[in-house]
Amino acid sequence: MDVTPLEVAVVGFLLGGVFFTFVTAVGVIRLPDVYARAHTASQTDTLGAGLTLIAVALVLGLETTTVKTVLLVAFIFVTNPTAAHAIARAAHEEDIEPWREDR
Amino acid sequence: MVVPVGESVTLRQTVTYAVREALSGAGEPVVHFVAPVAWHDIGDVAAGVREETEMLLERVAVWAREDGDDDLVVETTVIGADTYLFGPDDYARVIATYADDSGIERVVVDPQYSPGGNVPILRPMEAALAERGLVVDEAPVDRPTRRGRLLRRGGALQFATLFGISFLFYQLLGGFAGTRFDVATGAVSATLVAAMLHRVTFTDRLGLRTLGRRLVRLVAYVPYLLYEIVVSNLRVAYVILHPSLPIEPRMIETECAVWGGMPLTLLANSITLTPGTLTVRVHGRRMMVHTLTPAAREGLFDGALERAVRFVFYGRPALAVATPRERDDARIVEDDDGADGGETVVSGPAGGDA
Amino acid sequence: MIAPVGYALVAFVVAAAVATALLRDVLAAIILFAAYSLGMALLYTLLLAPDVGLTEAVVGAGVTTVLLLLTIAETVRPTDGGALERPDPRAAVACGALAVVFGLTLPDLPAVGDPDSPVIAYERVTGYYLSQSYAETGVENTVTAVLAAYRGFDTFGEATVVFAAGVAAMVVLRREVLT
Amino acid sequence: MIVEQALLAAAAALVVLAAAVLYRAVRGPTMQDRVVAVNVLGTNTVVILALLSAALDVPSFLDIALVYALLNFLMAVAISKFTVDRGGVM
Repeated sequence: MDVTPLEVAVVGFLLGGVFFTFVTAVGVIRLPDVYARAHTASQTDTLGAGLTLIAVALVLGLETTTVKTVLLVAFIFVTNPTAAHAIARAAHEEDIEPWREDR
Repeated sequence: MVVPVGESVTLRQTVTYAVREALSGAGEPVVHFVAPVAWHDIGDVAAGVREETEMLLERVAVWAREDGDDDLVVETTVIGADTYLFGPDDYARVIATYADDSGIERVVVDPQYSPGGNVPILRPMEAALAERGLVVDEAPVDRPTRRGRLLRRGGALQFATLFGISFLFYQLLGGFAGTRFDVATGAVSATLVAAMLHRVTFTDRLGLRTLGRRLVRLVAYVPYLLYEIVVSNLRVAYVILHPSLPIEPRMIETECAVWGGMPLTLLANSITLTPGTLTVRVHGRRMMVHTLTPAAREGLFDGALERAVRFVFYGRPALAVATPRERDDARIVEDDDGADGGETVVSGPAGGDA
Repeated sequence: MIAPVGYALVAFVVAAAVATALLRDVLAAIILFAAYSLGMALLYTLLLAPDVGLTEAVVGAGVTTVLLLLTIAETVRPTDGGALERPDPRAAVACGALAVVFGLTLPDLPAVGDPDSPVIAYERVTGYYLSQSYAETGVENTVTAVLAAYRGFDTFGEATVVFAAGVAAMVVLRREVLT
Repeated sequence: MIVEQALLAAAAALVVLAAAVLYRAVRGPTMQDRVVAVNVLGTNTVVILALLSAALDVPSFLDIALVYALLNFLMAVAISKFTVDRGGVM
């Protein structure tokens, strides 16, 4: 079976994206407090989504719809950290103490 | 006449203009320079504000005597010290009260001085002054004001920009079909959006050239940010997947060396995007950042992101500012359990609208 | 290959729905309901009904969430007891039985794109609308033609109901603000 | 062909991961934890939609994905505003 370089790239990006989303899920479940969980929600998840969307853009090729994918990536990169900040700030305003490994 | 003064780049020119007007007018040449002082008695936040204001008034008086002749009478006063100044309206109120008490009807304002914030939703101080029956005279200063005034008043450029963005977005969703229906509905929607929001969307008064330069530098910034994101993401992934979960979370407080809404937003979001650090609160320039690992903390103390954001907004010269570590501006919040939740953030009267 | 995605989605939606029903804290239930709506919207989209999916996302995850949040802002959340509701056994049995009965009817539904499904098999009705709707109504989209022309009065009535509900909500809210 | 398989497999994996994240949404313990979980779920939904769009070759799914992305952000901000002081913000 022949595999083109494009297909290799797509599968690579997909694997990367799924890996980071996996890390996100593990982090959200495993980390000890809200702040730490918000880290994964804003960061690893953003990268995971970014990589997967790049794969999608590669599949779609050069079309106007691809612009939407790029827009989607840009949008996620702006809104995800903002949302995480809003959540973390809400937690801080509720006086939720950050978890410490020595307490 | 009354001249409200405050820190502004065109203050010197305003003083010159006011003095000239006072001398050329009929009657005794008197200029009252008043400096509204805000929040000077609220804890540590504004302890030095009163002294600073008085020094500013002294400086203004010296300038005025430089420009005027021996007949000129210069009065300087600190006003508003006994009340709570928040928006432009409050400033206008204390200035108008002072003018009434001294029997003055004319106010000369410095167009670059906008106390109480220049948020487009709030009325500018000039409008509030005029409403109180005073003759408001704007000092003709050069500097970027001319173009800025145009933008803030008419908002034509803002309107056009917002219209363009909305219209393009609409066409993009329609797949650039270019049918008459798409163009017409797109134009209507974009007009609605722009009409409602063009005063809100852009708060900075910018020239096209500054905007262009910033955009170019922003484009240069993005790859750097992406690189940082990928590298530190791998590090955090290692930490999360490690069986013993080796994290040492700490809250960090840092006074960052960037100014203004957009730069702070970009910095806060960049900090959140680079793994291991998460902006929790922003109060003015003071940021609370939650950090997951010691390595992430070190990165924050070295201030690479801060430098990059400064570069985007202020260009190459701004790179030279010292790092947070050298400025001694960053520290780990060590709140002990006792002290009522350990709330260490000093919040200003403006409330937590960071 | 599309099947695993569908099964996983169904499992997700069911889990979210059960959690929504069982959580004691209303706020938590609302948040879970938003998650449920997202899954449901995805499921609709997967079944090639993107318009329904879009509506579900906007109404279910967006509008409903905000309305419910506004509502509980005016009420009290339970603070005692555990995190989960203790369901009434009889109610649980009834729900389970209902789910089983509905589930049994599922296999009889035609598969997506099944050539023997009534919509496609009874050519005369479907075919009539497909071939004649444009000539008779001048509307390009057949679904829109059916909604807005063939059963236009019905749709008009529905729209009136929704409009009246919106106006009523605004009146109530306005009164609330004034008092 | 192999690309389609990969896209669908990735979508399936993401759905499974979403189901796992649901645990955090149910468990809590704080409201903010749940919002974090729902935020992750929303991002996942957007990505899954994009994947399906490419795999099934339905470009219009991308429009829905865009709307979801906007909605997800609004939802996270709205809920986290509400969890503070319960509606005191509005």
